[in-house]
Amino acid sequence: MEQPKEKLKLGVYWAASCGGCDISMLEIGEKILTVDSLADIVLWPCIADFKYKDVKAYPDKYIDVMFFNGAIRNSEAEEIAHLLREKSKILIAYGSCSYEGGIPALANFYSKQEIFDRAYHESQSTVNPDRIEPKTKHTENGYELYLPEFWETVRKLSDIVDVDYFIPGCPPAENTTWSAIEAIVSGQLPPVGSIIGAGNKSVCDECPRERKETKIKRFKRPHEYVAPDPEQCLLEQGIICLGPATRSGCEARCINSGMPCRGCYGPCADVYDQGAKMISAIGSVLESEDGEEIQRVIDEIMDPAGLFYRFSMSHSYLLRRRLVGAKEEMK
Amino acid sequence: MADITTAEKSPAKLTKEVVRFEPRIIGFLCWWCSYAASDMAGTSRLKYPPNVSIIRVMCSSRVDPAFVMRAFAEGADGVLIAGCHLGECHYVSGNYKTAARISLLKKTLAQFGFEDDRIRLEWISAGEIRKFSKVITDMTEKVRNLGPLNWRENFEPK
Amino acid sequence: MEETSVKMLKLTIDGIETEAREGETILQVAERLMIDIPTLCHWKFVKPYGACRICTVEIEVHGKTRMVPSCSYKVRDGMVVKTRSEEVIKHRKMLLELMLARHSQVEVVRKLAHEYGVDTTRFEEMPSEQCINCGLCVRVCDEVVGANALTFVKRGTERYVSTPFEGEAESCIACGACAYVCPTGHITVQDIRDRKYVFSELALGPTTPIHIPFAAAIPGIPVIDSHTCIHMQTGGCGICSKVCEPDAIDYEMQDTFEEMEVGSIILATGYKTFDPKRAEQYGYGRLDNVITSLEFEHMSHASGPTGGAFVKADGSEPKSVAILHCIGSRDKNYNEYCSRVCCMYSLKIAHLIREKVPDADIYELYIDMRCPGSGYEEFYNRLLEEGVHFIRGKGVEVSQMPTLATTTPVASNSKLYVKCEDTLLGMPRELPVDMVILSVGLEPAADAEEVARVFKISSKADGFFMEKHPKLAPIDTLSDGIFIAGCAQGPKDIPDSVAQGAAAAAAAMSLIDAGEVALEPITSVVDEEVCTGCKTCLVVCPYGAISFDEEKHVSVINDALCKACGCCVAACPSGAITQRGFDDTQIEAELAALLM
Amino acid sequence: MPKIETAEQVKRFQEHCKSALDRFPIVVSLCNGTACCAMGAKELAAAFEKELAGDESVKFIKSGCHGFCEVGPLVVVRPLDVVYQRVKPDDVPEIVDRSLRHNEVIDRLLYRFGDGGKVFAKEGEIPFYSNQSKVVLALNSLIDPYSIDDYLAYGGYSALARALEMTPDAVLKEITDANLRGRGGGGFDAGRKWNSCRTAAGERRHIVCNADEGDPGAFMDESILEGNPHSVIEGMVIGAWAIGGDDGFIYIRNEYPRALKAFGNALKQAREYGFLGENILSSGLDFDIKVSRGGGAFVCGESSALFRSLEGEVGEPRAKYVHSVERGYRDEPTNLNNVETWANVPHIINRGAEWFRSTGTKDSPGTKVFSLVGKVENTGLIEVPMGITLREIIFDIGGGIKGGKNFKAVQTGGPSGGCLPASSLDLPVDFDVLTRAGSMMGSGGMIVMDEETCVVDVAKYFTDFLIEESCGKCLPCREGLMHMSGILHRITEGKGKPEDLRRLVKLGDAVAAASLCGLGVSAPNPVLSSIRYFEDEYLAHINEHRCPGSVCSALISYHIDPAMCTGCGTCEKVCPVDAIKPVPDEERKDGLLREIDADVCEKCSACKEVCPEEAIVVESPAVTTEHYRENVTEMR
Repeated sequence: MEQPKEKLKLGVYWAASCGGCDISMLEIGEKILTVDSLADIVLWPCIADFKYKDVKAYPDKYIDVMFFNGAIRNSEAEEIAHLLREKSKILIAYGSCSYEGGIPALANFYSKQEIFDRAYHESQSTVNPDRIEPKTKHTENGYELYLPEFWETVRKLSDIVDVDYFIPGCPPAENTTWSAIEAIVSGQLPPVGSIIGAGNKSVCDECPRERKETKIKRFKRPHEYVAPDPEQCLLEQGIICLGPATRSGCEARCINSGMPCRGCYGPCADVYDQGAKMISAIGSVLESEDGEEIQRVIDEIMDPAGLFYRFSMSHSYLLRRRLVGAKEEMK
Repeated sequence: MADITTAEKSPAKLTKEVVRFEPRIIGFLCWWCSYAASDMAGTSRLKYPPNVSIIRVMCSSRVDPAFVMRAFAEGADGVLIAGCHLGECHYVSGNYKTAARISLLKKTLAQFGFEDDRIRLEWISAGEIRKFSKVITDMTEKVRNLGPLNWRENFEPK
Repeated sequence: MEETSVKMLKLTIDGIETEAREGETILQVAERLMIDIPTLCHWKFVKPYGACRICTVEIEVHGKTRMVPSCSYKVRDGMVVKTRSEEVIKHRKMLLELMLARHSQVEVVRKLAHEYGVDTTRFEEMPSEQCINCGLCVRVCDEVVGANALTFVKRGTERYVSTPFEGEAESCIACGACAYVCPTGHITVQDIRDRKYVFSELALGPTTPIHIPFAAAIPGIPVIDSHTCIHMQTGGCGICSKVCEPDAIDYEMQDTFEEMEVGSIILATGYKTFDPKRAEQYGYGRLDNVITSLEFEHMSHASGPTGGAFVKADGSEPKSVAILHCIGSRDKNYNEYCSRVCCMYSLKIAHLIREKVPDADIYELYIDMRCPGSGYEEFYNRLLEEGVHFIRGKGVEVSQMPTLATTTPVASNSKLYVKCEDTLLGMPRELPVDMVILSVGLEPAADAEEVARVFKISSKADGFFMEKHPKLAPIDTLSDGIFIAGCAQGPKDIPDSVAQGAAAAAAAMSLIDAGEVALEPITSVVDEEVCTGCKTCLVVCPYGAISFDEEKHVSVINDALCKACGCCVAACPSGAITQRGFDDTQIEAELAALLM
Repeated sequence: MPKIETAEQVKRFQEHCKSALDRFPIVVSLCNGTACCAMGAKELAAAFEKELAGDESVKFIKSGCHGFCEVGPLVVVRPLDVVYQRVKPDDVPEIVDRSLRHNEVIDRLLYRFGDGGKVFAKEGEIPFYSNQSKVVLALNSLIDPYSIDDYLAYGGYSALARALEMTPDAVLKEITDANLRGRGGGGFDAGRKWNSCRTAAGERRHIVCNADEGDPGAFMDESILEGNPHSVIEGMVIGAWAIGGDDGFIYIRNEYPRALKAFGNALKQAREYGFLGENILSSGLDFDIKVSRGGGAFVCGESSALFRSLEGEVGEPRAKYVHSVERGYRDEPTNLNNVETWANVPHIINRGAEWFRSTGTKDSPGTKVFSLVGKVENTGLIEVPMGITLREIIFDIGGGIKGGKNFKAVQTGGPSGGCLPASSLDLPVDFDVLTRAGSMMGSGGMIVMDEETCVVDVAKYFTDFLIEESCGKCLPCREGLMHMSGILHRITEGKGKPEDLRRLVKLGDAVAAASLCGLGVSAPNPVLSSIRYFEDEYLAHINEHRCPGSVCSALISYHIDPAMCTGCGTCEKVCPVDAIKPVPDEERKDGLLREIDADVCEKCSACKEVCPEEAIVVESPAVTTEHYRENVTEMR
């Protein structure tokens, strides 16, 4: 890899994230050494202690490339997102959470209060007789303490700030990360707003299984996957695989492990709402020509929203579950 | 229609609670049957509420669930998809796909907190103009009773 | 059987030496020689029965003389037969005399007896019975028809022909064969259906199973109606094939289904008339002399059942006739539309009646007279001058007794009373007439729905086929290449039908002439860059318009096969397929615009 | 019971049965025929069974008809060989005690000829039996018809065993040589018939036994079926062997329930023993017999009608100018013989054609069974050699006319037969002679008429019977008979016209000549034969309005002979119409105590039957009471 004139300033940040993305950055293995030789790490809370003030102290556009992982769950993440946008030349949404909401965005099927109830009151491990809930502001011994505000809805990074590039995956595969880094380092970047590191087609493109054009009579639930035919398309075997509606780039790693694709790479190039597309695709491949039977097969699909929007809740048209009565509260 | 015009013309009435909610419904109609029925209903001077805005498709199977979601997200209060009767699809089997998709979509939308009546799948043949007007009227009333959806208010920060 | 194997026998009949095949009966040989032997229970298409014994002849074999029935006695070699010997005549006379005692009024018996000089009987006469127990009906029903609906009941002198358990025979196929063979007219075919028949011919359906479809049919070859042909119903009969010398009868011929590949189709499937039985108030089917306009046409026809004479059910000439318009039309209870043709044909009926019965009182009961068209109004005026009574008011009810207190009953029990409201006089009226003609409206053909389904075209609410556009494309349908013409599209008269038919033909021809069809450019297309070859679209396409390019590993859509339903577009999980004119962005733009 | 498979086994089994039978020192045979049953044989049997319960030395047989019906119930005790007649249940203990235990003959139960006449103890001595020669009926009193073992003990089925060892040709030759003629009426040569059937074209051949015995007063076939059913089965199986029959039928009229039961039982046993079924006696012959029950139509005795009935169709005859041997049942070759014919077959096989021809006449060899009924002393079932005269039958076997009256006529051949007068009494009875005399052999009915019978009435009776039984298919039979009957009725009512006789003859000739089947052809026989022999009687009816037999009610009147009347009043009590009144004292003349009012009298004859003094007289032509009263002396 060609040496840039000047060493790049690199940042990695995590918002509502599991930390997996940070680790995935290391998955590139010994290539991290190459990265190290090419770039200086100016922000990476996961591996070193950086203070807000340090970052705030950076001049604008100080950071050359900012890898932002995690969804925007609360006011802190939003604030940092704005901050990092200011300080970065290139802001990259890294991983499913920042790209499309990811697993945290499944919380959009609940309201804030439901989440609090569950976390602070209902869960078996919680003892909270005083029903204390986090508050954004607390005064203790005369000191005012502030906590970030917990948003009602989990958003993707691009909802908050302009994002230059997206790297999908939960977490992004080794080669996805590496090819993205290569593109950045080599300066051969596509137009702003593009997805880098991943393919332009769907997982099927990378999937070694064969599609025989058979129609599906019924769907199986996960506990029913008994030794599927290793050669045949999983969907054709009645196992709901999101591969057809999911962007390629992962090299079909789940499928190669015998598990169906769960769609972490998000929708394909020309699609916005991955879940809707999957609903459409699933509805197209049923064999039956009998209204009642169709209904019966559809009824066998459990939790379709969770299934089809596992990673893309924040990248959907509807974004979240309807807040019943929210209208009144807001007004 | 009279209601709306009256409401618009006399602002005084707006302040009163009696103003009726006029739902906005998107209707995806198959060109061969229900769209034809809507046409006939028109030439036959059949009355039905004006709340349904029609998008013509060649077949109900063209209706991508994304359109429905998009419609709701953009502010529709209800979505109607109408096609030929099962077994009578102009394109042989398109409406079976529609049936499966909309069924799965409804199930999904339920998880998103949608009332069942907001999305409706109907089989209306070209001759069934009475059924067409009945479905429109019925759906309008049902959605009216459900109240406005105002989807964006769910998440657009104030 | 080979001809050569048949043994030929020599015999003499009435002095004529002749030869006969072994197994032939004397009667058969005699018939060949034109020797008349009287028979009463014999018909050549049923087995010999030997009951009436009238055919008895005298034979001499090996010097022995015997009296045998010629219908069943087989010829023997060297036999000498005398068909009119003194002994034979004596026998026949005796038998005829016996018959006369019981069947004195039976024409066939009296005639035959008279031929033998027997005009009276010496035996005790009994009340004349019509049935001579010849058993022809029973045997025809058994041997020819195969229905076995008739049998003899009891025995001896009490013997008579009846149906099983004296009831309506379930196995009877109402072929009428028994009545046909009955030599005495004892058996008649009775119409037991609810519709009292005005003409026996109408009630019995199409004459005989073998008939020339209609006068001046081309080719003028008789056809067999498989629904009434006994052979096709029971496997019996087959008489026509036995008598047809050129051997032209072929029962094996089947209706065949021809499959044709065509580029365009004109549906001109016509209409059916409204069944006035649905409107019970008019008494059709219940009252004699209430007939439909079509039945009048039939009767009026020179080759019709009455030879063109206009008569009542009892054969007498009606002196007053009411023609009721709008039966089944312009009526919320039946069809709301106007059938368009009834006014004019009702006027024609009035005119025909005027010609046939110049002094008849003719009433036209109408709602509105609708006479647009070339010369139509003029015809209406002519009728006014011909003295037809026009009453503006729809006929309400036809009954045998007057129902209005103001009506003076006519001293004739065969009068029909037509009730109406004369809207010009502003009062209810009741017209005593001899005959009522119902001007029935037009309805979609009975199988219109089925036809619409087969051709994937739409029907209007009234059941007639729907045109693509009522004004701009009245002969097109929503399906390209399928045109409609005539009453299949809606009631219309002959000139309109002809015009529409010609237009449809021209439209079809223009398609043929062009030789190619312009498709609407709304087919779907695959973006090969995006397509990942998941093959979902291949499964959904009902036309097989999508194929898979193994080399490129992408799907390919054949434009000529694609019918542009857009199903694959919605199904494509990677969004690689778009439909021209209906792509996602276009539809979403529509959405956005509608929801603005 | 394992099946008997060879002729040798038949022989051994016969011996076994015989020895089983021989174990009983005493045999009591009770006639269980229809007539004896009617006279109390059932009660008698119960009494015997009760009395003999546990007694193993006595074999008690309820046999078929012994024949002497007149004096039933009959009991035969063997080896004492004594016939007891008119036995009552009360007599049973005495019979058991005296005759069975002590070998004594009970005199009072023996048959006596005439009042106080000669007493006969042994069967062979009784004239009724001694003048017969029993072949077909021989076993009737010896065996239990329900026991095939009994039949075997008397050599049963040895003819079958023998026949099956012969070739069918040889069997056929034996029958042909025997000149066995059909006993059903026509007297057609059985051998010839069998041969025609055997050679007729067709895939299957049927063997049918005609047991549709419909003649009034005839019970020959019934008695054979009831008394010895196995002989018929044996005959039919032999026939099947000779003809090549594939299956057999017996058409029994349903009015013969006892025959049906006996024959059904016999069929079952025969199948069990292997005389019916597959591979009979290892001969390769497969044959079985099905029973078809007739519905009671006389015409079904006619072969073509019988076949229609067998087929399940209405029993109506067909024009049969093709013989039934070629096209019978189901239009396939069928051999139809009657019961007696089949029963004769085993005897011919057993004893040979020569033996058979040694009885009877040259053209009609063998014996014939008759049912002798009517006004004869000894009515019953008899079997006599052909060629015997009517006189021998009526006077020697029959014991003459009842009550010492004069013989007038005998009707042979059933209702279609003819009336033969006294002048024909010496005719030898065989097929051809009777036919020539204007009657026929028929199946063997023989009705004897005395001087008090009116032949016109008899002719009318038979004609009416045939009208009832006519199927009505052909015109001459249906209409002709009716008009004949009409004329006869008129004659018996005294309204006859002189031309009636000629008309009857012409009509009769026409019916006979033109009718479709045998019923019609022979139907005018009673009328024609009676006119032939008794024209005077007809003329008496027509011209003098007199019924010589004093039978025709319109032509007779009942009166009381004052000379005989004792005035006991018995007649008065029985008169159903109160026509008999005491004569007022002042009107009594010549001792007339009672008087019958001829205007009221229904001529039922009840008074005549009860009058102990035989004072009731019948006058013909009829006279009024007044006329009789005034001329009573003169008339006497």
